[in-house]
Amino acid sequence: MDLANLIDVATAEQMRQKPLRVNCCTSTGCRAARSLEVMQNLEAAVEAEGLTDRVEVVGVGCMGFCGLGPLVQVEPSATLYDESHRSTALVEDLFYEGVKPAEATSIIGALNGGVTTALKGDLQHPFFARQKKVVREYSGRIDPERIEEYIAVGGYRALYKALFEMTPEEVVAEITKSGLRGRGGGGYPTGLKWATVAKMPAGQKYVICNGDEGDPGAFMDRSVLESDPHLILEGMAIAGYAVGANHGFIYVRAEYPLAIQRLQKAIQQAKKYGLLGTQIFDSHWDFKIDIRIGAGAFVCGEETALIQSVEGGRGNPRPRPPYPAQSGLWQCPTLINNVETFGNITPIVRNGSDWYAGIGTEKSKGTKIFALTGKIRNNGLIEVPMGITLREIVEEMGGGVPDGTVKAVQTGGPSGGCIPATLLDTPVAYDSLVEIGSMMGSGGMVVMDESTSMVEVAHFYMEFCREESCGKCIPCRAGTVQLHELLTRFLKKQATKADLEKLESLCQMVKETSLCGLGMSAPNPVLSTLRYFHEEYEALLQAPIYAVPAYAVPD
Amino acid sequence: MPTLNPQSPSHPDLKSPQSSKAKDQALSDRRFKTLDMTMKRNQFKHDALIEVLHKAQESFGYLEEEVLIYIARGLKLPLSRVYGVATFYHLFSLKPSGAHTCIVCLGTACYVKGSSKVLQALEQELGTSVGNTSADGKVSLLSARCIGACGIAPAVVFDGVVAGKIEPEETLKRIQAWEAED
Amino acid sequence: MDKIRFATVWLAGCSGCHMSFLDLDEWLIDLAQQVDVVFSPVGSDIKDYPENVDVCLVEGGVANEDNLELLLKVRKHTKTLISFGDCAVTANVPAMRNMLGGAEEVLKRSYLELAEYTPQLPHEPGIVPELLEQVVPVHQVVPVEIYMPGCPPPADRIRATLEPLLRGEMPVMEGRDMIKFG
Amino acid sequence: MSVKTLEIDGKAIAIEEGATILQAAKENGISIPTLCHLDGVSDVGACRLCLVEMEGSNKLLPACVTEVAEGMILHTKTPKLQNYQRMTVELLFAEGNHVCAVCVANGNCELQDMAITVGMDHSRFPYRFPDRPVDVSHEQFGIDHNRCILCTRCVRVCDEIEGAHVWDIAQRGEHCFIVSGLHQPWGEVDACTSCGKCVDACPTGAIFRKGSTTGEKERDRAKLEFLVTAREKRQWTR
Repeated sequence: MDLANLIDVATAEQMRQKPLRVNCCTSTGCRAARSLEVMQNLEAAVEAEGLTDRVEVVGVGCMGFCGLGPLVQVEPSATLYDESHRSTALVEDLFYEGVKPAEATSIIGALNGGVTTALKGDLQHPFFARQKKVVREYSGRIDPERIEEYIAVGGYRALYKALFEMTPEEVVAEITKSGLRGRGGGGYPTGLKWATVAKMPAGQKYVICNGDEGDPGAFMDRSVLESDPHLILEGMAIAGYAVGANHGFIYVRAEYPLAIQRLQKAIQQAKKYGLLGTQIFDSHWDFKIDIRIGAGAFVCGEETALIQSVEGGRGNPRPRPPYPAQSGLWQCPTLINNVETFGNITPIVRNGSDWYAGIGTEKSKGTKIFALTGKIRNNGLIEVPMGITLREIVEEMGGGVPDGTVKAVQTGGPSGGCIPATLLDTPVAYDSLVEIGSMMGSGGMVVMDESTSMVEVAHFYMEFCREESCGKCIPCRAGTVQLHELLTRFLKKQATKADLEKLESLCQMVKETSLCGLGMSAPNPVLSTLRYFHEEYEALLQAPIYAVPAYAVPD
Repeated sequence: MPTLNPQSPSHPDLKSPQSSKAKDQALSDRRFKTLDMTMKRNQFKHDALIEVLHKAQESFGYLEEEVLIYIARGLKLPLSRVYGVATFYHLFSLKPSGAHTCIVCLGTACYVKGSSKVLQALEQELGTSVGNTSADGKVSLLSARCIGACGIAPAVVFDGVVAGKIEPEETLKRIQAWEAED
Repeated sequence: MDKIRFATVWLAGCSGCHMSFLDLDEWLIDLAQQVDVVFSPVGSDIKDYPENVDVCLVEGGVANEDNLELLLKVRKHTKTLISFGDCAVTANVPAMRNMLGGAEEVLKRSYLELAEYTPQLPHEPGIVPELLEQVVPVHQVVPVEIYMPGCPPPADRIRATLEPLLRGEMPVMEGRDMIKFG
Repeated sequence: MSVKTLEIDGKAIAIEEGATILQAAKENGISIPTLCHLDGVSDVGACRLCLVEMEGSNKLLPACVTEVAEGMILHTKTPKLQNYQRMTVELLFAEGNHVCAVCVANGNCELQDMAITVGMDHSRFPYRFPDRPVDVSHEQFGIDHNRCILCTRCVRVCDEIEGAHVWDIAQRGEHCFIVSGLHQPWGEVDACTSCGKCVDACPTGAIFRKGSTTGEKERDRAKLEFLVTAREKRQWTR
């Protein structure tokens, strides 16, 4: 395969595609709402209406509006893909949500002048209109199980560009210039990480894609892997070229069977086309990718634990330094980035770092995908430019709380914090969220209303950390247990003022002394609720049952 | 006031390894051949342990002792290491599971939308607690730390199929259908 | 100046701490000159814990309703409460029953399972105090001013703790001589 | 080999590159508390007792696994560290069933000593009273999980010095325990050579020689170091 072949594949695919595509979401969320039946009915209807020459039904990845699945969208095919066509009234109008299998037929009928009973969605709604899609550009618009569709929209062109038009140093420099920071939560500058691995002496190096999305309430990575797996493979290959690695691993949670299946398929297809494996693009450069399947351990999202797990061991983190970039998988220099981070690589290489750096704020560039869930009207996945305020996300895009008001927004899951409604004007950026006691996190955003007890929320997350602690270091293993028990005392109204002080000091201790990120951040949900909702803790205090005489040393 | 200490950590009883009477029979079992193939494909490397355990769990339904010993020998790993890894991860089970499995998602979004009520109803119906199997061996009740279906919370997985926005009543109906089976 | 009102109390413990206290030998005579012993199983015959006590040594964990009632009374009427010995500080050996579970499991184990003749559960309300669910250290029930570990605390440690108090100073509880458990 | 200069607790120190902060402190008579560290086996940085403060950094550094660097200014005895050390030891006492009065290691126990070092006169955290077993199936030794602090020294000596890998950690979080073989009785684990190194390595009374009663446990720690030197440097000096 060379560039000409790649373009041939793209052209052939564009020619193959019918003018109109009826995209039906086949991701986990919509599947649970019977989208596969919807899709079957759509296909049958195309046949029945005699539209097979003009219309094709495509099983696509996630469109984002998961709360109202199954979702169906009708749009012109890639041959007609340019901005002038995309703004036609046809496309805007033909987006359907909550489609019942029985309604599918009428959607096709409507293309033939009939009337459909399916619920029309509004693509001009802020939920869609306020998004800026970089990573999710083709999510929900291409068939994730066919590499040709990915190639038809420009796929693997960035890898070609990197391999033949750029040196590895230039690729690293481009990523550095883009200002991209790790999307797994910590926000470490991606370019700096790449440079560290690239600078290590040549020899065996590895690239690992961290798809162990364990934050309860987050499903960005699942969606990206299910919707556009090649985007991640291409990003990893570019990374491999840039840092001098020729072996990559994708570590995916076993809880995501569809993502695993689609990745396997994608890797096979890419190998078949010579885009992965040996002699990529007929060059002398090899890069292979293997999938590693997790087995249910949140701590494996921590990079050193993940490495242990890839090596087939218990997912126990180890102290850093040495960082994986210096000594990682089998003691070799290893680049570990999160799924969403790799998802940004291809667009950056394709469009240039200046384009990318133009999105977002000064210190947080680009976009971030959030899983907007909880007590909110519109829930689903959104990709927004950095710097957007929480209020815009929650109230405008999310449509606020149904029958109530927002009390708090939780970001960062068990490692993050609860942001009170009064701080909703905070812009979404790495530093601004840390300042108010939360964090960007991997992208979970859970909205809570007035009926939610914040102590209960803190208790919920502490129970999570207690159960997910690997048990290696004492503060996390035993500290989370004591913190959880203390919070239980509050909920049972058995806590005393001394318990409140103990809670605070133990949180501080666990945060500062734990070995890895899980323990260090486990107290955050408690600390942030103590900071903003202190009165809820005080309201649960119990009056002492004994009277203590004034303490005195006898005289 | 002194109260009973909840949730003191469990510590399973020691078990002597079974005599190898079942071994010959086991070796002819096709499922062991599957394990052989998986190990071979991974060149019997130590790092294949988790993958082989996945395969074993899939073929046998759970990781019985004989299987763990077989894997340890195949990969030339210490028994304690295999046991350590098998018990570290939630998805591996050393106990046989029921004919059906029901996994309640306890992720944040599901929690906020009332998944604990679903779980309570299930525990009551099945007369067992999470992580265990009903007395008749029909249903294993499990919980998950977010299955990534937050958009349709609360979610429950019935025998591998995700059901979203589910109410306790609907959940019970499905379970009762299983229980009514022969 | 009034004499210091001094008491010692014996909860769930083996009385070894009190024996160790008696090991103070002739210093006891010095002590007797400086304090009024207002309540003590080894130094006074008063049955009710009096009011307005300055210093009290509390031996033993809190295991039953009687212990609890007495301790609450002690706390109410005592200025400086000393948790005296490992049972008071950690619940120690009496608390080894906690590992069996709650009070019921303990009673069943002791009076039914291990009984050689006429197994029966003791139940004499008002005569035999009811067991608490768990044995807990003193400070888990009431605030404590000074902790004096040891099983038993050696006589020297007791003296080194009391002497400063007699002078109106707080003892420094540090180092192997003062705080070694066991 | 180049030499690094640094300062620990106000004392100027020079030591060869690659040494850990713990080694540097020890060589200069500065004591830093440790529980999971054991001379002769690898370090895991798990007990967090050896954390030190470094000027110019808000992260606490584990002395056992952090290499010295030029110009470091370290503090090992700040009130914050002392507070955290005490809490750590309290957490350990509350987590297991450490009844010193009836323990084979009473008077010869690193956990008991550590409580004194950090000034723990009581635990502020409620005791958990877990239900843990005792395995005395081995003909010479026993393991009492009630007294185990999961320092994993036994796992490491058995794997790294004896090479038998009888022990490992099972389960996770608060449910972790030291497992022999496939969770078999210790006495039935073929791999065990009955060398007794785990008894010598154990900081508490968790692994002991059968027949020893309260306060009778003794350990020959020097033997472990002797074996390591013999094996690695081919020097048999004792």
